[in-house]
Parts: sequence; structure tokens; C-alpha cells
Amino acid sequence: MEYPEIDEFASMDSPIHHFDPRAKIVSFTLLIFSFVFVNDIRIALLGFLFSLFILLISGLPIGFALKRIRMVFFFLFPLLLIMPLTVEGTELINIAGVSVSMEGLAYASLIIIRALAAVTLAITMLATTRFDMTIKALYALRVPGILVQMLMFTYRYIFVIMDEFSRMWESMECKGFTLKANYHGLSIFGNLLGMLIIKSYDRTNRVYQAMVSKGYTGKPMTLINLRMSTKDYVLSTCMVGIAIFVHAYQLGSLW
Amino acid sequence: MHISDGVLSFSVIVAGWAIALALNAVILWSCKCKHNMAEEIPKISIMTGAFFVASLVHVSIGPTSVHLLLNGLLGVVLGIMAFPAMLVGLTLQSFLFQHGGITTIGINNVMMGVPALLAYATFRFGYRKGINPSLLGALCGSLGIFLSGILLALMLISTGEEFREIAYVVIMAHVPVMFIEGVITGSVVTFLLKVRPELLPLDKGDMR
Amino acid sequence: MVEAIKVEGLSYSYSDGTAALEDVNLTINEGEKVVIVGPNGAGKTTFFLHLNGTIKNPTGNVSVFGRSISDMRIEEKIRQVGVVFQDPDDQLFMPNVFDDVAFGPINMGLDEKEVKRRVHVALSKVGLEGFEERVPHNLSYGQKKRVALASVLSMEPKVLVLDEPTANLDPRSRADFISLINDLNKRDGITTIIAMHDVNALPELADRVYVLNRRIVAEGSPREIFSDWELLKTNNLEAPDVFKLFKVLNCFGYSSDDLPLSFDEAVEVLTKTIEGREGHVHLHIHEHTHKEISDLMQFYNHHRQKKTD
Amino acid sequence: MVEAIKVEGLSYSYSDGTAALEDVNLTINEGEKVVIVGPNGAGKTTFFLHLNGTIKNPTGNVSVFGRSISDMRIEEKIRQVGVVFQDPDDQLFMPNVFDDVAFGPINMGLDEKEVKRRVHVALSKVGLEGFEERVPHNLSYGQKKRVALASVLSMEPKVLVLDEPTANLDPRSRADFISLINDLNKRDGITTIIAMHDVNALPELADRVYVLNRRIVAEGSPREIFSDWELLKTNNLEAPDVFKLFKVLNCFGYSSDDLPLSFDEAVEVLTKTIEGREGHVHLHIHEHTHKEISDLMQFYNHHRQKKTD
Ligand SMILES: Nc1ncnc2c1ncn2[C@@H]1O[C@H](COP(=O)(O)OP(=O)(O)OP(=O)(O)O)[C@@H](O)[C@H]1O
Ligand SMILES: Nc1ncnc2c1ncn2[C@@H]1O[C@H](COP(=O)(O)OP(=O)(O)OP(=O)(O)O)[C@@H](O)[C@H]1O
Ligand SMILES: [Mg+2]
Ligand SMILES: [Mg+2]
Repeated sequence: MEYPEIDEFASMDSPIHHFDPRAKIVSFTLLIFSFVFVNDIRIALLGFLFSLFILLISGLPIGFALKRIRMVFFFLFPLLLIMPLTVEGTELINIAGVSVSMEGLAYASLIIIRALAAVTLAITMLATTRFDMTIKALYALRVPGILVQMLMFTYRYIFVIMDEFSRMWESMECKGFTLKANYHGLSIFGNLLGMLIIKSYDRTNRVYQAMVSKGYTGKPMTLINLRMSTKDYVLSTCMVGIAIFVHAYQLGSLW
Repeated sequence: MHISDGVLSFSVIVAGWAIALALNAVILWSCKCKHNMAEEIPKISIMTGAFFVASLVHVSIGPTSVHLLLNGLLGVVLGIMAFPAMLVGLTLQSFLFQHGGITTIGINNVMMGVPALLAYATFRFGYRKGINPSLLGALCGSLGIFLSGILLALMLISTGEEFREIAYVVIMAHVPVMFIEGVITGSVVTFLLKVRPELLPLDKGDMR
Repeated sequence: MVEAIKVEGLSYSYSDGTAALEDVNLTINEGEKVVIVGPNGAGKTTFFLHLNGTIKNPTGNVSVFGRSISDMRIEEKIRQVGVVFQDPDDQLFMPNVFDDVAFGPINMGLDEKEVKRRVHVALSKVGLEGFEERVPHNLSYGQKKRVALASVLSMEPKVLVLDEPTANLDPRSRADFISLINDLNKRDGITTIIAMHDVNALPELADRVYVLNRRIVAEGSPREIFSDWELLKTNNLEAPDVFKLFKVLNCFGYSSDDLPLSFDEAVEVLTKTIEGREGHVHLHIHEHTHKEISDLMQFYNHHRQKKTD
Repeated sequence: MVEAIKVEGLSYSYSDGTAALEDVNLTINEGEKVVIVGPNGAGKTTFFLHLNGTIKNPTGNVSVFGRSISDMRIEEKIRQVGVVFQDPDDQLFMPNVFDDVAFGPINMGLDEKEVKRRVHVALSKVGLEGFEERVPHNLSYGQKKRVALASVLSMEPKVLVLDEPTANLDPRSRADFISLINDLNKRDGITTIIAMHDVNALPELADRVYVLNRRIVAEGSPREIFSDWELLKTNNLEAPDVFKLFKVLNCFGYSSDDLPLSFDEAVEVLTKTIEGREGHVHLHIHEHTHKEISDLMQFYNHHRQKKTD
């Protein structure tokens, strides 16, 4: 199992890396929400290009970003095959009695472009901040303490449990087991999962005990030292501006 | 089986967030009244971690492979806390792996979490009626997926008529997963029943 | 002498009915190094959970520095007793090292400057300066162990409780960890209470030993405990190799009651004994040697007989 | 002599780039007892995962009984090599002991009668007859360890690989486990390969030792390995206490090159040496004694200097 290290390049140097995490989350999230509801394919394409531009500025390795962007593309790719056939509208070509519609093709492309723009922005936002800082920034942005702590602890224990799971998996393979989608395979896998749940449950008790012995009372306990600079204000104003402008433009062109 | 950004319409997304946040608020508030949150937070978090890891497993069926959702099982094991747990799990999935989008965390939470709650209710009800827990587990596992599939189809259709056929495809794609998760959940419940029955909501009385 | 920990008639059963502790009585003085030994499942970990009040105990029979632990507020408790559990992954629950080490001090309500100072001091005590920003999942096992220790040291507890501190460490990290604990005891005057299975390391970490097997079955200096064959046998214990070896030397006429327990002590004792006898010790086979040795070996190998449990 | 395991130029990096093994070469003969030592994170566990093909290795440089492991089907592989990991909870995932021990044989496609026979034999080898219906999760730690061993023995592998078999066991269970492994080697002729940090137990489990630190840095008898000071120092190792003690005795004029490594061996060697010198050995302080001892101590305490890593 591969560790989910979204922040492996967070220690690089770029304007995006130095962007205040709180301002970064707010402006990127607004941009994402904005681009995702664009209805004009040309504006969507511009949005996607803008996202790529930001990604480029961040200097993140292309391979790293591409791997993640590609996945979203493959996930939505079937739309491009199905929608032109199922959505009715102007016939583009007719293959053996099956008509391929212009509208279907356009709609599928719009969806995919919007999705790609969103995922590109999301990667840029998350990969340029250490993940623990992202979580702390959420707390600074007044996300409820309970959720922040759950995110924090879950994130931490994903790694521990992954190691645990890998060890269990390896020892099963050592006894000649391979997971196939048949009754036997799945029910054995169920046992493995049951064991994982029990081990995690036992761990919850031990972790809780360790927390109590450090005086834990249920409140989030971290020090956050963040200060907004002029640069941060300028950058976030620009991005929020673009997010609003995109929709203002769309409304304008409707009227 | 999470929805990506950019697919659903504005109103569906907003409705998703509204329902998800309201349900989470109610559940967390009621939990705060009944339990010591200092104890519940680490416990739910680590269990969420376990489910997160389990859902990374891919099972190959023929040429393709599906990854597990396990929302029925999550409901059976965590009770009503499955809903906030799902929110945390989905947030991390979208942050760490870009599975599902950021704008769709709310709607995905509803799509996966509501079936989890129903699976939990089904399990408790069925157990009280004396149905064999293993069978019940299998039923809840399948039910979780089935309901998620239906909800996903409904969301797609309410976004636009263009998605009608896609919705059918989505439901069909859920059928094999339904069987897989049914078998897995059934055997997890059988296992827990023998080894650690206190992890299952078997008590006839109070809600967890 | 100030009594750091006093436990009187402590019993505890888990909710499933397992009786883990029965009528445990013990007293540990300030500045002592105490080791608790006992077979797997003897209740050592359970006992430790009582020492800082993680397991609630309303009867008030665990006192720390003269005050019942059930009367203390949580901030006070963690100022007195810090527990380091065995698995470091259970104790490092925050996303980075700084947050983990700062967790306790923040909960104690200290201000930011003091928190930072304490994190700095604690990390430098365990030799991990500069690790503040590291994430736990990228640390080695030995490093995680040390961060876990630092995260307790940062609360500056007067009593440090350690559950199997040396398990799974390589020999060097093990030796490092032992001398670190000894330093804390000697230099900072911290009372240390340790549970462990590693009898060869025990003598370096113990002024006094309690043998726990649901109840306290024995108490004494390491030498007293390891000299009691019956006690060792019934509690799945063994004597350190060095100690056993000097017993054998005695059969060869080395004849000294000053039996060392660890390698370092052995060198000292040997030098002293030989010097004490004008620089000469004579090892020889006398008429009882073979009989004595075979008795000794038979006893020490009581473990080797196949047992079902 | 039949080569049980032959590894040639094996390198491996995890997907995150950690180079865990680099150009590892080793040969283990049938019936040998080999121990692999090395610091935390040296790649011991990683190496073991190659031995039964859990980590795929297409280059074909790991052979078992003369055949490349990458050419074997899984059923064949598990007939040859059985791996017992450290934490028994990672290996026991069936609802009762019988199912756990039967898991491997069933995967091998054996018929019911044979499966039952094997479970019976394996459980009796580890001394757990009659435990078939117990739930593994409710057993004691030592018992779980033995069930984990039985669940591998039931596949009747010719080579048994054990990762830290004695960690976290109490001294008695540890001694039991060691003699169990030795029995399997001697009586059933099983080749055993063991990774461990416990140098005091090592001599009983090793005919030969490999020191692994990403690459194989040394190979030899336990005596050779423990005599090489530089080697120990650079690989976070220590010599067993008994061995160190006889080095000290040598400084006092015990003068024998036959240095024992374990307590049992020490008794034997001591008797033989003294008998060989007409029943007398003279320990005395000569002019070099103090210098020699202080050199020795200084070396052995190289661990005690505080290190950052
Ligand atoms: N949460 C629990 N619920 C029920 N029983 C428990 C629980 N934790 C421990 N026990 C049981 O209580 C007894 C004492 O366990 P404890 O962990 O204190 O022993 P220990 O001396 O620390 O053992 P070891 O040396 O193996 O760590 C054991 O029989 C154990 O099975
Ligand atoms: N799944 C993994 N992904 C990435 N790196 C890993 C993984 N497992 C182990 N490593 C790294 O590979 C190296 C070798 O690890 P390994 O577990 O083989 O060491 P080891 O010799 O068994 O150590 P120990 O004595 O502590 O058990 C270490 O640096 C470790 O951090
Ligand atoms: Mg314990
Ligand atoms: Mg290892």
C-alpha cells in the first residue's frame, strides 16, 4: 500500500507555497466552486487554463500532478462515450443507425473540463501546504473543533493502520491466499477486515488512555502561528475577483 | 463510486451540503449530550481510519476492479456516528487521493452516509426480530450499496435529463459491488460475533 | 523520605470480568528507580493506568505525594505522573512532532512561550533537536520511542512511568534508551517506575524490584529477587546471565557472596574481589563442584521443559 | 550440501524511494540455523518478504532449493518456505485456532483428512493440543505466538523464517519458544532463518550469523561476529553479556581463546578449561590488567555516548 502523501512537495519554494494557508484555502475553494458551475464551455476552458497556469507557478512536478489529474479524467471518460449517443440534439454523424449528437458531446466535454479545472486547483492547493498545516488552517477558519480533531487523528492513524493492514495482508499471502471475487475469497477477506476493526478498536482505547494521561479534555490543542502579509491579501483578492468575475460575465452574457 | 466535481448542478450540490451539515450537526450535538466527546473523538477517528484503509482495497472482477465502499458495515459498527465518520473519511479521500471532489463532499456524504444510517437501523430492527446476524450483516452490506446506487442515480437525474441513461449504467455497475459487499459484511459480522460481539449493536435497549 | 507513590489494597477487574489486579500494596519513594516484573498478562499495564488516573478509581487508594489521585484535577495529575506506554504509535497522535510534544503543556494551560521552551528542552533531552517539523510516520521505531518519551517529559512530571521501554529496539538504541532513563533519574531526580521483561537490562534500571502477578508477590533489591529460585520459577522469570554465571563461578571456588547482576557491575566486583584477596583468585574443581553445577543447571533449565502454557 | 536458499544481487526499493536492500548475497544450506541481525530499519523484514515471494521479484535472483522463486506457483512456494512474523495479531484472522492453523493447508488444496492431520501435528508440536476451538484473540500473548507458529508449521515448510520470535515474551515463554525452535531444527531438520535484536538469545539460535544493514556487511559464526568490535559498533550491535564477561576474565589471566556465548556454553567451557589445566585456573591482576579492562569497557560502552540517531 502506498502512503497517501499529497504533501510530499510541500517544502518547495514558490509564491503558491508561501501563500498563507488560510487565505489559500478560502481563495482556492471559491475558485473551485466558481469554475465548477460554469455553463459556457469557452469560459470553462479558460478556467482550466488558469488552473494550469497556477499549477505551473507552483512548480510542482508535472508527473506528480498529472497522475492525479489523469485519474479524474479516466473516471469521467465514459461520459464522453455515452452522452453523445444518449443525449438528443443536432446529429453530428450517424454510425450504423446510431446518431452521435453535438449537444451530448459538448455537455460531456463541459463536465470533464470543469472537473479537470477543479482537480487541478485542488491539487495545487493541497500539495503546496503541509497537510497538518492545512488541517490547522481549517481550524483557524472556524471549522468546528470536533471535525478538525477527527480529521487530524484520522489522518495520523491512516498511516499506522495501513502498515498494520499490509502486515496482515502479507501474512495471508504467505499462506497462499489470493483475493478473488468469489464467496470463499471474500469471506476470508471479511475475517481480515474484522480483525482490522478489532485491532483498531483496541488501539482506540490505548490512544485514548495516552491522551488522557496528557490531560486531553476534548478540545483541539495546537499552536497556530500564522500572519497574513500584504502579498497574501493581494493574491487572495485577485483570485476571489476572478471567481466572481467568471460568473458575473456569464450572467452578463445571458442578459 | 464518489461523484467528482463538475458533474452535478448547483442546486443538487447546495442541497447536498445543506442536508449533510444539518445531519452532522444534529448527530454530533446529540452525541455530545449523551457521551463524553473527549472519549468519542479519538475512538471514532481511529475507526474511520480503519475503514478508510479498508476502502483502498481493490477487488478484481473480470477485467476491471472495484474498490470497496463499506458504508453498510460502517453503519453497523459505528451506529449513528457513521455519518460524521463518513464526512471525515470522504474529506480525506478527496484531499489525499482526489477521489470525489471538494464541492461534492456534502452530496457524497449524503449519498454514502444516509444508507449507512439505514443499514444500522435495519441491523438493529432485524436483530430484535431474531434474524440471524450473519445474514443480517450480508443484507445490510448489500443494502448500503443498493441505496447509494439509487441515490446517485436520483442525483444525476435531478441534475438533468441528459443523465438518464448514465444513471441506468451507474445502477447496473453497483450490482456486482452489492454482492461483494454483502458477502464481506456478512463475514465481518460473523467474525465479530464470535470474537468481539460487543462491537456490534446487539443490545436490545438503548441507542449507541 | 517523601513517598512519591503509595498504593493500598488496590483491586481492579475489567468489565468482562477479568480480575487484573487484586489487593496491590506498594510504596515508592521520591527519586527511586523501581522495576515491576511479572509474566505476560500479570496486570502491569493495568496497574500503570491507575497511576495517572486513566482508570478511574473512586476508592482513593492510589496516592501521589500524599494526595489521593481521585481528588486531583487533571492538570495536577499530569504534572505529577507521566506515563510512556509501550507502542509509540499509540502516543503520537498529532500530525507532527512539535504538536505531539506540545500537547501536554498546552493542556496544562501554559502560555505559548513556556510551551515552546518545554518542547525544546524535552526534545533536546532525548537527543532529537530539530525534529519539530517531522511527521511521525516517517520516523524510525527508535525515534518514535524517543518522541513518545519527550511528549511526556515536556510535562515535567516528577514521576516517570515506562511500560516496556526497550522492547523491539536494536541493542544500541536499547543501551541509549537505558542510559537516557538513568540520566533523567540521576540528573533531574525523576522517580522512575518501569515494567519490563528484559532481565538482563533490569539491574541497570532498578534500585528495587516488585514482582507483580495480579498481586504483589515479592519486593526487594534485584539481588534478593534473583536469588529466590522458587519466586523466579513461579513467576516465569529468569535471572540475568551474568548473575547465573557468578553462581557457577562460586561452584568453582570463587566464593564470594557479592554476586553482580550486570556486566558493568561484574567487572567492578571481579576487580574488587581479586584485589581483596591480594590479587589472586583460584578457580578449581573440588569434590562438590560437579554436583553443585548440575543442581544449578537443572534449576535454571526449569524453563526448558516443554510446557503447555 | 543442499542449498536451501540462495540470494544473488538482490536489491529492493519501496515505491516511495526508500532503498531497503542493496545487492544482498547469501546462501543458506539445508538444516542450518541462521540468524540475521542488524539495526532497526536495516531491511530484515523486507528481506523476509522476498523469501516467500510476497514481494514480487522478477529478476529471479532468489532461489529456493535450486529453483528461482519467481518461477514457482504459490502452492509450491509455501511448501518450501514458511514465514512467521513478529506480531501474532497480524497473522491470526480466523475465528478459531483450528481454522487459523488449517488456513495454509486448505489454500494448498489438501483434502480434509490431510488438513486435519496437519493441524493436529502442528498444534502438538507447539504444545497446544486441545486448543482447536479457542478464539485466538482471547489467548495469552505467548499462546498466540505459538498458534502463529503452528499456522505456518501446518504447511510443513522445509525452511522456517521467523521475524523477532522472542520480542515481548516474558522470560519463561521466551526460553520455551527458543527451545521449541531448536527442536524443530534438530528433530525435524527444518532450516531456520531468524531475525532478532536479542543478542543474549542469539547464540542458542544460530550456527551462523549474517549482519544486514541494507547490504550484507558481514557473515560468520556468532563468535566471529561478536569478536569484531568495529562491526558491532557500526551496526548498532552488542556482544552477549557472557561473552563480554569472558573477555574480562581473560584480562585477569583466565587466558583461553574458547570464549563462550551463552550461559549453557559458559558452564561447559569453564568446566573443560579448568579440567584441562589439571583442575586449576588462576585469576590474578597482572601489570596490564587495569589497562586492558579499561580499554575493553571503553569499547563496550561506546553505546552509552549520547547519539542523536
Ligand atoms: N481492555 C481489557 N478488557 C479486558 N481484559 C483486559 C483488558 N486489558 C487487559 N486485560 C486482561 O487483564 C489482564 C492483565 O493485562 P495487562 O495488559 O495489564 O498485563 P501485562 O502485565 O501488561 O502483560 P504484558 O507483559 O503481556 O504486557 C490480562 O489477563 C489481560 O488479558
Ligand atoms: N511499506 C513500506 N513503504 C516504504 N518504506 C518502507 C516500508 N516498509 C519498510 N520501509 C522502510 O524500509 C526500510 C527497511 O525496513 P524493514 O522493516 O525491512 O527493517 P527491519 O530491519 O525489519 O527493522 P526492525 O528491526 O525495526 O524491524 C526502513 O527504512 C523502513 O522505514
Ligand atoms: Mg503490558
Ligand atoms: Mg522488522
